[in-house]
Amino acid sequence: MKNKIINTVEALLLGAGRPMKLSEIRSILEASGILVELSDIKRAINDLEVRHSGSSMEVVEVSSGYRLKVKDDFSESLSHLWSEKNARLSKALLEIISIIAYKQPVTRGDIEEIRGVHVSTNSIRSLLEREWIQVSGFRDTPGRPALYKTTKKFLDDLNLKNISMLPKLPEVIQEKDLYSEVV
Amino acid sequence: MKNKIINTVEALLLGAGRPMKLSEIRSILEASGILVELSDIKRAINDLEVRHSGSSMEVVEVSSGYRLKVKDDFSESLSHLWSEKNARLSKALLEIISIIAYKQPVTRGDIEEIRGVHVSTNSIRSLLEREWIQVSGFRDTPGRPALYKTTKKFLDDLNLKNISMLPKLPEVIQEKDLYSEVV
Amino acid sequence: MQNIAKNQLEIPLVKGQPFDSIPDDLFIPPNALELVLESFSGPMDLLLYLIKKENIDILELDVSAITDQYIEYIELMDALKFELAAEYLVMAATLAEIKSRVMLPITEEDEDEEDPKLALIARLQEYQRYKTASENIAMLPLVDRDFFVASAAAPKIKQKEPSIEISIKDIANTMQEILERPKLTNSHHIDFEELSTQERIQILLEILNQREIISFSQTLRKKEGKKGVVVTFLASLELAKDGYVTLVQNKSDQIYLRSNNAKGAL
Repeated sequence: MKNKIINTVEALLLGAGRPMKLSEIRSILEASGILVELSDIKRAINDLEVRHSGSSMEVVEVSSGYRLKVKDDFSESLSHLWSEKNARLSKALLEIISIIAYKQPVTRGDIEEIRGVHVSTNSIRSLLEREWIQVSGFRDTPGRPALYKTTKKFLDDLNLKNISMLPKLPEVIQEKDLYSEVV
Repeated sequence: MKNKIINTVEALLLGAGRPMKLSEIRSILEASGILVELSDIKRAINDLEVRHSGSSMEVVEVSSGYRLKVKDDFSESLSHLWSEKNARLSKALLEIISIIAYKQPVTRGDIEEIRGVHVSTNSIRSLLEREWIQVSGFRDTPGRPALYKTTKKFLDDLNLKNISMLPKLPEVIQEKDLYSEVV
Repeated sequence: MQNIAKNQLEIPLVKGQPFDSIPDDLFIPPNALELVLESFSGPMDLLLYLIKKENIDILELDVSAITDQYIEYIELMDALKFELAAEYLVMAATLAEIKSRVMLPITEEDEDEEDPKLALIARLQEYQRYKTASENIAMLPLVDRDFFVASAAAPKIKQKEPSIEISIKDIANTMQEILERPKLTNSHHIDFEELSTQERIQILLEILNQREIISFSQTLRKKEGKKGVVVTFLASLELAKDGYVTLVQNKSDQIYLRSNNAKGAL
């Protein structure tokens, strides 16, 4: 029985290919006729960790739940498989997502004010497409501009559990300039 | 060393989301600095079968190579995973499959260029998983990116006899085709 | 005055020449230059780069020196036909304004206003925080680049095969829509073939020969659009730099060109 739970949890994580919450796993197990507590699932996940200690995969907890990932030791081999300028983020896109992450919710105008340059529709589309940001509402000013905030997927994709795990936003620098090198 | 080969093969199968030929696995291992014979890889796959005899997954051989799949025992649980999911294709996925259908064979980079936004590995995996697309070869450019084309199953699901039966795109638009524009 | 101007223009001015040589203060090897210019994410980024290059603190910003360097860079970007966002010119105007203020005696009226230099420093500091944060975020592991998700094929599900609604129409309509989409990633390269800065300098000088002051917008020709604005602006900066005109900006945001030579010449 115990092994069945572990294997079913493993099967779900492998089949889903995305993070799953304990509660979501429980309700699927329930629908398959396996009645368990959340703590049983947590234990099954711990057992999976042990099972895979010598294999190429590992269980990690991220913002949207638990998922199976390939251990970092094998990233290099996999990057050969998914060659091509993989997931390269432009400097502009990184600045935009950072402003959204630390100041959310923000409008496009807010971002433009900080960066001093126009934020292209394509940049916003690109972040929406990645499901890194979503519209959280509209500001009650003329034009009712959309307010953007980051999503759980953004944190998942950076392998983070919650937004507070992002590096701290630097304070205003009064001392010697810490601006890092271009290129 | 032997365990490293087994784990790297496992990692590739877990990360690829599609069947892989022994020769492809070998060339990726080679690129990662692991020189092996095809027979070593075949042996690693046998070892993987043993490793997973008690787990929820298994290695299967299909016409286009070897792949890791969830054992049939868990199909019921997995069906609950899908039924929760929307049966409708996301807009991004629809765009990607449309581009592949009209422009095949294409690399992920080609699709990104036409759409102007990032194409996630997950989207490609999901179409491979659905067996609507398959790898038809590799482009002879740095990184040797995979070329994707649609499958017979895709035609069946669309009720088409062959791909040339897709409606023609208007001429004017063909001219605006982004392929012709070299950036 | 016109003669002086014409003589000046006939002399092969460094600024008037297309930038076939690299300004002295650029330490970047020429082949890396394009890469560097392309890597600026905006005028703030360029400005921070220049400040860093001088190895000075933002708080000790020397506007005069930075303004000249900044203008050299945007002229260089322009000459290399980089997409020159309008904001780069706005920043040039801001810098020019601050520079001109530094040279003017402070009146009581000015004291009430917000000091544009302090405002710029505050903006730079704020921008730098997010820029640094974005560099930190760039260092985090990223899915599909630094790590990969593990998945396995699902077993065939007999009775509950998920039916996916898809039709030929969907495919055709989607493709058409994608192709009709404006190519937003394509940058607008500003083409200067028909509009030369050199020529525009002459036109501006001629205008200023007739009248002492003119608003920037009045010097523009509608049909030339954005390109015209850029060329005229560069020409104005050129003239300001060589001391022929003073750029004045009042509270209405309108920039004025005032001839420096008019009075002396008459």
